[in-house]
Amino acid sequence: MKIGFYPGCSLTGSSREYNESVVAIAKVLDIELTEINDWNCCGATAAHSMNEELSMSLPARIMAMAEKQGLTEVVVPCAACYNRLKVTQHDLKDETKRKRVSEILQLPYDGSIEIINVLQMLEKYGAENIKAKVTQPFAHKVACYYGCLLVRPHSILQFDRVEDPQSMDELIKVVGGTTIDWAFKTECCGGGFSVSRTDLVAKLSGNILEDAADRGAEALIVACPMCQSNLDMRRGAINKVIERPSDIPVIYITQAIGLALGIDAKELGLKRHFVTVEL
Amino acid sequence: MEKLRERAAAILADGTVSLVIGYEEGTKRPRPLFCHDGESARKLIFDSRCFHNLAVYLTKKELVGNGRFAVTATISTLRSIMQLYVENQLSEDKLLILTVDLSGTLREFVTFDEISAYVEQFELKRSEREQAILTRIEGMTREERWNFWQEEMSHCFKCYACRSACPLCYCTKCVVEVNRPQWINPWPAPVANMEWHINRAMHMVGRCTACGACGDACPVGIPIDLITRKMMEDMAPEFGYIPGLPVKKGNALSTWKLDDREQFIR
Amino acid sequence: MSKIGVFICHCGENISATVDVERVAREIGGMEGVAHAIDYKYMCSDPGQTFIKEAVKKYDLDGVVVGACSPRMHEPTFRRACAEAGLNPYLCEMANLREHCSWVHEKGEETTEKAIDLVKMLVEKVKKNNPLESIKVPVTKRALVIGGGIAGIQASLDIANTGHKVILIERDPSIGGHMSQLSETFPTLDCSQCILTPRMVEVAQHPNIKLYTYAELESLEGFIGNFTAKIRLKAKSVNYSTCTGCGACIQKCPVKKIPSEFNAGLGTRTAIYVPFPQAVPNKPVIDRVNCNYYKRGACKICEKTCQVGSIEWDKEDEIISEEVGAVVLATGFDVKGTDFFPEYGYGKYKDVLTGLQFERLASASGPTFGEIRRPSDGAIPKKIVFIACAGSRDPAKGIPYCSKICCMYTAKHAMLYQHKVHDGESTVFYMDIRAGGKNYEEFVRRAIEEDTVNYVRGRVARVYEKNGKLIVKGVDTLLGGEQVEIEADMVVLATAGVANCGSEQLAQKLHVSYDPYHFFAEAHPKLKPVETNTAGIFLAGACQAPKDIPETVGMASGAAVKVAALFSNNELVREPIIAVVNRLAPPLYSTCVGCFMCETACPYNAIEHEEIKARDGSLIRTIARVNSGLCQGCGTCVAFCRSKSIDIQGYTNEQVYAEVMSLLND
Amino acid sequence: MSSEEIFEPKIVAFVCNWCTYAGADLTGTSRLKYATNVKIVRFPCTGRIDFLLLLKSFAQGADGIIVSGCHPNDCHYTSGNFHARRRWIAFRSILDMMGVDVRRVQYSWVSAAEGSKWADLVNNTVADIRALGPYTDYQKVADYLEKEVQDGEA
Amino acid sequence: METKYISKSGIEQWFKSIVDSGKRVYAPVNSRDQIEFKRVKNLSEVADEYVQTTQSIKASVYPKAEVLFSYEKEHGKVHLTDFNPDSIPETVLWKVHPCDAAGFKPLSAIFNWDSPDKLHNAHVQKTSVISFSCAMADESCFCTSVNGSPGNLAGSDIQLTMLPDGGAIAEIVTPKGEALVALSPTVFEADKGEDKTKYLVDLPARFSLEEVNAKLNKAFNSTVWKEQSERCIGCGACAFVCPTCACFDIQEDVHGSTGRRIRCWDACGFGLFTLHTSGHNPREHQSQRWRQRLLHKFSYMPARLNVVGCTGCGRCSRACPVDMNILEHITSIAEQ
Repeated sequence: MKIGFYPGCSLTGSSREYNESVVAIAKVLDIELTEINDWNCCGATAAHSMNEELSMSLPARIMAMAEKQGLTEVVVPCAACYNRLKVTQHDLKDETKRKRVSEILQLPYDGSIEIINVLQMLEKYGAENIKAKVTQPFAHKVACYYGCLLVRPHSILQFDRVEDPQSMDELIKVVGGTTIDWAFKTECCGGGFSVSRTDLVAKLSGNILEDAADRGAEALIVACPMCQSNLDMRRGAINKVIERPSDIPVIYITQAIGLALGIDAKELGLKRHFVTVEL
Repeated sequence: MEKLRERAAAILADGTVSLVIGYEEGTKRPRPLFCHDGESARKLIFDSRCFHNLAVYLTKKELVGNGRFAVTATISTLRSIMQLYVENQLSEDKLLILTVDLSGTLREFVTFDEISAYVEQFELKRSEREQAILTRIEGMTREERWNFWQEEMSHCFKCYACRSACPLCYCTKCVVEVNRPQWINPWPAPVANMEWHINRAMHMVGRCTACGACGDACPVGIPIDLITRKMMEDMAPEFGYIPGLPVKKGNALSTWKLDDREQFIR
Repeated sequence: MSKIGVFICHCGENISATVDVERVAREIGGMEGVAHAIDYKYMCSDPGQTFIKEAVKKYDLDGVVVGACSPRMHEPTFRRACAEAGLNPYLCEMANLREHCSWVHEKGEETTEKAIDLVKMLVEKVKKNNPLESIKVPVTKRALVIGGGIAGIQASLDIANTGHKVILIERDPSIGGHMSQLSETFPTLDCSQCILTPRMVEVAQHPNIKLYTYAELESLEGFIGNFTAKIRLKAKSVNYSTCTGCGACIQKCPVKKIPSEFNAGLGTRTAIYVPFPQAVPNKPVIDRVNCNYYKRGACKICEKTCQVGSIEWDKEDEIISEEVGAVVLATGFDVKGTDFFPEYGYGKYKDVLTGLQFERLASASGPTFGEIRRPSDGAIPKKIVFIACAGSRDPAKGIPYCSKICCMYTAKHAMLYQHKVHDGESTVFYMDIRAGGKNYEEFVRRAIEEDTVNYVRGRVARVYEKNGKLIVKGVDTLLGGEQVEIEADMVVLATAGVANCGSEQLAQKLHVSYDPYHFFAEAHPKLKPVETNTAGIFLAGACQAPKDIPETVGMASGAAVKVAALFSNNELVREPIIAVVNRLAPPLYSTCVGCFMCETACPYNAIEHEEIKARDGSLIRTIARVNSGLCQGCGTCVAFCRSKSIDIQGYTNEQVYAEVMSLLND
Repeated sequence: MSSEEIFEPKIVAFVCNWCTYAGADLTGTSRLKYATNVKIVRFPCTGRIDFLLLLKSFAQGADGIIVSGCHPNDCHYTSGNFHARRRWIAFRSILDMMGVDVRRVQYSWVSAAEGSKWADLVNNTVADIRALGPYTDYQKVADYLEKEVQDGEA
Repeated sequence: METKYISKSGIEQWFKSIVDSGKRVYAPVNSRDQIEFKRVKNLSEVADEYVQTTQSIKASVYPKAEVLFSYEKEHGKVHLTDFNPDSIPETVLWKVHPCDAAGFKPLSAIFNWDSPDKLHNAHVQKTSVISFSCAMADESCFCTSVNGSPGNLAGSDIQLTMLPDGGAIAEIVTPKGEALVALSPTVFEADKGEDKTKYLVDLPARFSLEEVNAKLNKAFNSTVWKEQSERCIGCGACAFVCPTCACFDIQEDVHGSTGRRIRCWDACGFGLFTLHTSGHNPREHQSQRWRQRLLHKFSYMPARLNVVGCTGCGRCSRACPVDMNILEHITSIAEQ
């Protein structure tokens, strides 16, 4: 399996472990990742609230570069980047907008590239194929947490059941884990306020953590750097506002799968988390 | 080929069929042959040079009569036969198909399902000639295309070889022969010629199997087959039909989808 | 040469104010084939029509063009006038000089010239017009009513009472429909079954009504006044002519845990069953999917129990054919299940119910005999939350329309709950309260004010279970958007009313159109609410859109009157604007080559196969023929026919060609 | 620019009886004004409109054409407009291949309730065709016969 | 008749003088991979090496479509404008093959068999033919079997036979030819006594017209027509490329109150050609139409118009989509 790869800024900064684990499992699964040349920031969280043309041009440039490179399918692990690229693709179906953006970029853009997230990539790779490579089943009871950006807006992303997504749960089951049925799968972690209103983050993330812990989850599984950092890095603050402080770790789906594939915890970046991972 | 001759002679001899339509050597290239007996079946050939779409004869009652007949069919011919079948022009009990597959083996088909299953294996691709001219046309501005076709159309003298060679032009009275009203002027002139060819392309929507017989037949070398070819390529994905593998009921223009394209509609 | 008469109307000053009508008449008078051209103040008036009639006779006209208002306005008027003067009415055409010219342009040269062009166009058309005869078709005075809910019951009774025969088919084992499931009805709170069951019995006993339960429409062919319905009588496995309905078999049936459809899944039933005690007919059927004998080949306990030997194991579905002249569609609606709502638990929480399930809980004939108890543990819920607009008015859910009845029944539910659980606490989350109807608003006020139901204006984002409670997270928009969290014992969703399953396929069988939500489409939203676009097929009740009982009954009676009006004619007269396939002398017979692509293009199944045979009976050719009863005259086939073998009367190729050519001639 | 210099395009409109014709009636009853260039030919349904009529219109000297009928799902005959829509998709593709100026055919859905849309459609189309100028390309060759006889372009 | 020599440069000069005289000059031109007669201004446009043009030069004297007259109707009266012979410009056909030039006679014979055809005759009168004898032929050519030859002078006003030095033998056949010579008299030098036949392609006769004629006279009810025509698809390609086929149709071109009556090419191979309004068709089957084509050329025309209706140009065989080879078919009849 060959596929284009757009890491985005988070994966080269605060969420290096996400990048490391994606790369590590790709290696074991024989997925050839081709990074987009000279990629740029997708503009997420800020651009689209400030300047529409900018918010479309940034992701469009990424996709135009990928087109230029001859890629047809690109995996975008970061949920925010994934969301921005997909939304831009949708917006640029409008011919006027597409023309304008091509003009700004001075690059041809035809919007033909398929943008997928990590879960979709693994689904495409095939549950059976993953199962075949599992060496140490991930025998844990976990809570799969999807957050907002991966599934919303459903009309554009068309990914999974919007209120009760299942794809991550399925993957965990494939590698030997069990998942809890809980109510906070797509509740907001407070992502947008992660710098400005840390108190809100603590409260919102706290609700999520508390419900997962109450239902016996050993860990939270995520596929979004924003969620991961809120639930992990802000744990101190979170534990101050919730009734029963919790020390359950927050790990990426790629890390969980990596463990099942027998990849070393360090190689998966599991040592980089704030909340110690002992799984 | 020998097998084909033997088989043709045999089915003629035992009365399975009263006629085998095939190919024989012609002046320069192979040409259609009508075998009524084992004697003439010896002249039969079948190779890659056989380009005529013999399906054109299958709807001519004066030729095929009321009995059963056989035809040696190329892939193009088979595609046309499938379309004719969907259009209620052929029936299985009257027709026997002989063909030689890529490995040189003689194949026989009786049912349309068999033909369909066989045709399915062959992809329809642009030939080099088609590719070259279409690339040229596709690279033109609209004005250039207009001038290109006007020049081409000025050569058309309405001999209707395109119509006569097309297996799907089987109407007993063609629209150009309708004179109340006289939709298309019967004399050759660029606009009347173009109207005829646009009309022909419209009548081929969802039906043309891109066999190229019309283009081959044109004595003045107008690439008319590319009009239908291009239309077919544009429309096939849009309306989801595969030339030569028609759906059993309806065609591209007699059916519709709720979400058909309509950006051009204000 | 033609002798056309042209009559230009001033329409008072409506036309003459901007169009030089004298000039129009003068110039048209000079046209080839125009024998007479005049202008007059009011062509549609009595003297105006007299001018036309006299001219037809005096000049022996063979065509008339009236340049006046829109043909949609006065075409029938002038055609009638022509007919009275002895000219075939279809040789009269109108040029639209008012709506399409004088009213939309300023006074001036161009406006007059356009008027001249428009009249010229119709003169050229009328030269090509042919005299046509109206089409007469006989009427079979028997109606088919599909669906035995309150709509079908009412329509059947009304038609039957006008003295016409009715065939009523119902796909379930009993008629009654949703209304039989309801507890009490708003706004009077009278018992639903008490008012419905007498009508059900009346249907069963009416001499003019033939009732087929456990039956579905297989196909409908034909056209208004002349339909042939094929009806599938599903095998009941019980011989109704001998069965006494004693019920012994039901009591002995060992398969007892089948969720009861009548109780919306809250109760159970047996494999041989009568849906509910008041069913009509009150005789059982065997549910072959769940019956031990059909599943495993052994059991037959019911057979042993049956004193009269009514069990018929090998009975097969039977297809019968009925000739009918009209059809009333009364197939009703369905409600979305709780599994439609992922945010409300995807149907996995037992105590999240639909409104219909709550009806069963509140019904004295229901699984709890009218006591409100939780399905999970049988406890009486102390806190209950009703969520209105569950799915409705939510484009994201694909249901942007209002289901119309939920506001009222939710108020009723809350009221019933308060009446039954005195210490209970009920909350209704709503978007708007739509209580348009006689005594409806008063009813809702009563729920809020007298029965102290807590109405919260806001949506519920999520319901989830925690520690045996249902956590309802919503918002109160009237309190400044404050978030509300309620720990409830039971949640009732007023789920959206949707088209009944199979309605799309049924519509296709009947060739009636349907809206994007698969509700059947009425012919006109205002003026033809019970007609469909297919003549002779009428609508009653919630199969057209969600509606409440009085509306449904009203509509059913409306449909019944339409049927009765149709049946008051011995034959029908239709405009002859239909397609025809040309026929020629032998050896051509027709230019039609029988490709039958028109057959697939026709929206009305009006294309038939006609075999042309020689004298010895041998088949020469098969060509298309238009069934003049089915053809509605759209002309799609005409534009589609490659050899121009099919043409449409009134808009023939020659006519439209002449129009276009004349318009563009200088 | 003096009034003589303004090009007045000849435009013919093919409309269905139930939606656009009625819509244009409503334009009239609403007394909305529009250009006189457009003349309406009435058809029972857009499904009835033969593509040859469009070709003949150009050959006969039309500079532009309007084709209009009921919105999707509104067709009086259930599906005539859907058939028409497909026909126009194919027709446009063929015309474009032949180098015919497809901008000169304006397709539209105008319902019986859209009187003002009809006025706008006419005015916009007239403006568009006016900007494109007379369709001399087509008209020139349409009268080829004269030319052939004169020049003997055999 | 006079024979002269004209040099290469002489040809160029003469050609220029013809163009400069204002006459329209038509010559074979290589365009779109085909050789076709087109109006030319310069000698360089004229095609060189080729056996045959796709179409014959017939259209110069029998246009594909021609207005017989036009009219205008007004208040019940008709104003008629008849065909004006003066509207036809002087035309010179350059580099016509002898088989095309020979076609003028049968064509004129048909158009004038009962009453003179004003239009055709006007065209013929205004047209001068400069033929080039043939140095090349292919397997479809058979002029020598139908009273023709590569150096046949019938129908030509002047014939040139090209010589290796680029000059040509010029045979001035008619007064029209002399008039063309007069445009540039000095370039015509005295005949050098070259033997013309040396420069003609050798094309042995393939059948005897007399034999064919005799066979055809008895062949009306023969099965040969059906056998030969089975593969014929009934198009008009053969007729339209033929230098002598003269089937036409009369059509009306009406625009409101004005109209034109038009004569345009038609073909006896079309089923519609003989279809009656009643639906009856005297030539219902393709075999009958094929028979008509051959009998007309080889039997009816010789008998009635005293001219063979075929010049052996071979165009119909080349143009036929299904290889209906006229030479093959005629030979086989002759050999029967």
